Amino acid sequence: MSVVLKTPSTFQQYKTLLRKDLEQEFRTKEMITSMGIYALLVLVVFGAALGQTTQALDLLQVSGGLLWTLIVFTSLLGLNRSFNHEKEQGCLEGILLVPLDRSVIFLAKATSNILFLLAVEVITVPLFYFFFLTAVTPGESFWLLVLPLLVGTIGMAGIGTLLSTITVNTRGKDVMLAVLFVPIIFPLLFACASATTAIIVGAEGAMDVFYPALLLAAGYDVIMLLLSWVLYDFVISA
Amino acid sequence: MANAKKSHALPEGGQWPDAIAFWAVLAGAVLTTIGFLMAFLYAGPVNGASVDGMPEMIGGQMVSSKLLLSQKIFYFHMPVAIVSFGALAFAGYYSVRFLMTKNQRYDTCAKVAMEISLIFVVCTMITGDLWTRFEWGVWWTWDPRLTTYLILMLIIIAYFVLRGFIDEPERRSIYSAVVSIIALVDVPICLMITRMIPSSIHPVVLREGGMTGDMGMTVGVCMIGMILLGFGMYRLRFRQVRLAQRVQALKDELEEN
Amino acid sequence: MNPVLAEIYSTILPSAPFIIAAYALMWLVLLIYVVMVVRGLKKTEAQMSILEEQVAELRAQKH
Amino acid sequence: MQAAITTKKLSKVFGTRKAVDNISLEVPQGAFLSIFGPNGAGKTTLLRMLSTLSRPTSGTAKLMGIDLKEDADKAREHIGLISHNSMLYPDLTAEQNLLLYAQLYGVQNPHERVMEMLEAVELKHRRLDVVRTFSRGMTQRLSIARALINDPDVVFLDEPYSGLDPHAVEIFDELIASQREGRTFVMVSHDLQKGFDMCTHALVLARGKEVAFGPKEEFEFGAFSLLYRETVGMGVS
Repeated sequence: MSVVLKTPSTFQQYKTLLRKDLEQEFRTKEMITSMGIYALLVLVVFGAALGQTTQALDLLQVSGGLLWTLIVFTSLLGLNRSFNHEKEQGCLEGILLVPLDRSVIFLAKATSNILFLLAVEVITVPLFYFFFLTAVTPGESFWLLVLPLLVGTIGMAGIGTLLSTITVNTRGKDVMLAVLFVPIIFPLLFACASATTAIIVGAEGAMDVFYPALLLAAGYDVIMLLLSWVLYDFVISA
Repeated sequence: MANAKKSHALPEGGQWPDAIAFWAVLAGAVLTTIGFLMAFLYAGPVNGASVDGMPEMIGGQMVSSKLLLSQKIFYFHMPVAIVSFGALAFAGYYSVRFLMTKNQRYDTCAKVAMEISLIFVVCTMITGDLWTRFEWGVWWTWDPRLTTYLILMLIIIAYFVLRGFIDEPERRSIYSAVVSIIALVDVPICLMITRMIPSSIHPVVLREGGMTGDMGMTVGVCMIGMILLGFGMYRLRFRQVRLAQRVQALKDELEEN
Repeated sequence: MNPVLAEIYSTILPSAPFIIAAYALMWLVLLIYVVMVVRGLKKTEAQMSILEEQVAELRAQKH
Repeated sequence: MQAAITTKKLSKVFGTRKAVDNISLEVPQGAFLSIFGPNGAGKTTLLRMLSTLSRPTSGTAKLMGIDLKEDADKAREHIGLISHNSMLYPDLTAEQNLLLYAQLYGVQNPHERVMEMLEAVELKHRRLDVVRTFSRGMTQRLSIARALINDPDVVFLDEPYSGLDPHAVEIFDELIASQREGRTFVMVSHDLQKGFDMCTHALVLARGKEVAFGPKEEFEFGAFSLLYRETVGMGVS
């Protein structure tokens, strides 16, 4: 009956925790549906907002910003709900009782948030193109916008995970997350939006805006994710 | 500094820094007023756009461009901005100390430092915005410096909103320490990113060319004045908060037995 | 005041209100803050003295 | 034989309030310690500190000889916690939940162990059902299986009976009895009678301070409940 314990490697812990999140999502599909529908609704709001502008407004210039507005608010919704399962039955304490490095919890939860956000983006970005960019002709290499999308999503979901861990047990939690998230994520948002707009417009100087912006966004990701990794142990066991 | 030998140390105010807090505020006030006067009387005006026509002889110098008064705001704008960053750095330092030692005293230091940073950021925004209003004729442009201070102000406001939303002292101080460290890392990145991405819409007007001797002197005086003022206000506020905590602790003690 | 000289000084007058507003507002913000802190200090010191009286009473009752 | 739990001057301070105040006690291995006291006496805070869920402000605590401040992770291998919330993922099946914890603890051949525990709590037939569909009694039994998945030496029970009907309580007691040998139990409960019956050692807390501690033989139940009434009186005044 006696049980032999062999402390698993960090990577195994990471895989187990990630599989738990993914299994839960496959069963309930709660995160993806709610974020997907929410993104669709934001698109509809954009449509209403820009409907009356006829041709006066050059959609090319604006669409980069619109796309990132959509992503910020969708990720805010997703991040707010990312800890629901943990809080519901006190499972977070169950995980904290396990002898593992707390930052692995951060890595696993950040990865699952990134994957959910990317899954939603795979649906909504083509829809965004369909709704807004078919009327105008974007620059020929506009498909490169996948790069800022990827860098931006990793950054937002990563730092967002740390912030949602903080706000999950404060009162007024969804307002609190937005209040913290938007100013802190501003540099990444600014860099990605500039890169995306530059690439969509495709004007002649686009490339020497696109690459520095992308590089800076990646730099932001690295610094902030490392910082979140270091600070996570304090936050989760507070 | 705090002697924790007592079984449960009551929160107490600072020791030697408090004595000089009052003098610091005084010295700061005096120096800033001197700086104010120097800005207008001593420092030479800065040349604005060049004037088409013959240069004129004014005060022993050949002047060939518009003389700018608006540049005078700079003498207070730059020191105030530096102090707000300095206060943020202090808050970050105390937050790290708090996370290492979990001593509530450092949490109070960080909170007060953040307050000072907020006050000075508000001042920076006022002076910066008015300068923009005159210089570029618009109330707001997404100019790198102004956006960075806006983000700094928003993060500090978020810091205080977060503090307001949590009641448990221990959890509140841990979360605020983490947010303040993130702010300390995030704001310089924001300054860098907004400045380095060539925003196609609006060329960044960088006018702070070389500073002549007298201008440097004025900025120096204002700078020292502002730092002293900031430090003095910090100590004053810190003493007030600690005293309030001490009163509260005494009340609890009295209720108990 | 020949036209060139006039132009040299042309920005002084219109910019004056902004300069004054900048310095005045900033000075005001700093002043309000210091006043609030000092008033808070006075209030807390008053509470402290009340507490000291209460402690004195308690001690008196004990003996 | 090394003591299961030893604490010296263990304290926990929230702001200025001393939730737990200089508790020093020693619990031998295999004992069943019941902790009594009014609300706010610090029972749960003490339990959370001993189970490494919160860090003590001062004092030392050793579990199976491992210092909780220095080496909390090593101590966690020997700990199981059963509380009124089940710590199970409602949208995962019973088997997935146990497998998750088994793998996190690094149990060798986890599937075998999971089946073994499911059998022990008689939930093997429901292993593919989602925990959300379980009754309160079944969830509590699965929670026992989760807490014992890593074969802990010390099991903490934080008011495990809340919300259980008499029949579920009976099954719960049987399960605890069956898993009793070689393990130390620490229970926080408001049920004076039940707590006293099951325990070998009793600890009474009031306002964070230790009022009485010792093996059950030292207390005769009548005197004990009288002592408890006084402490409750003192605690709540």
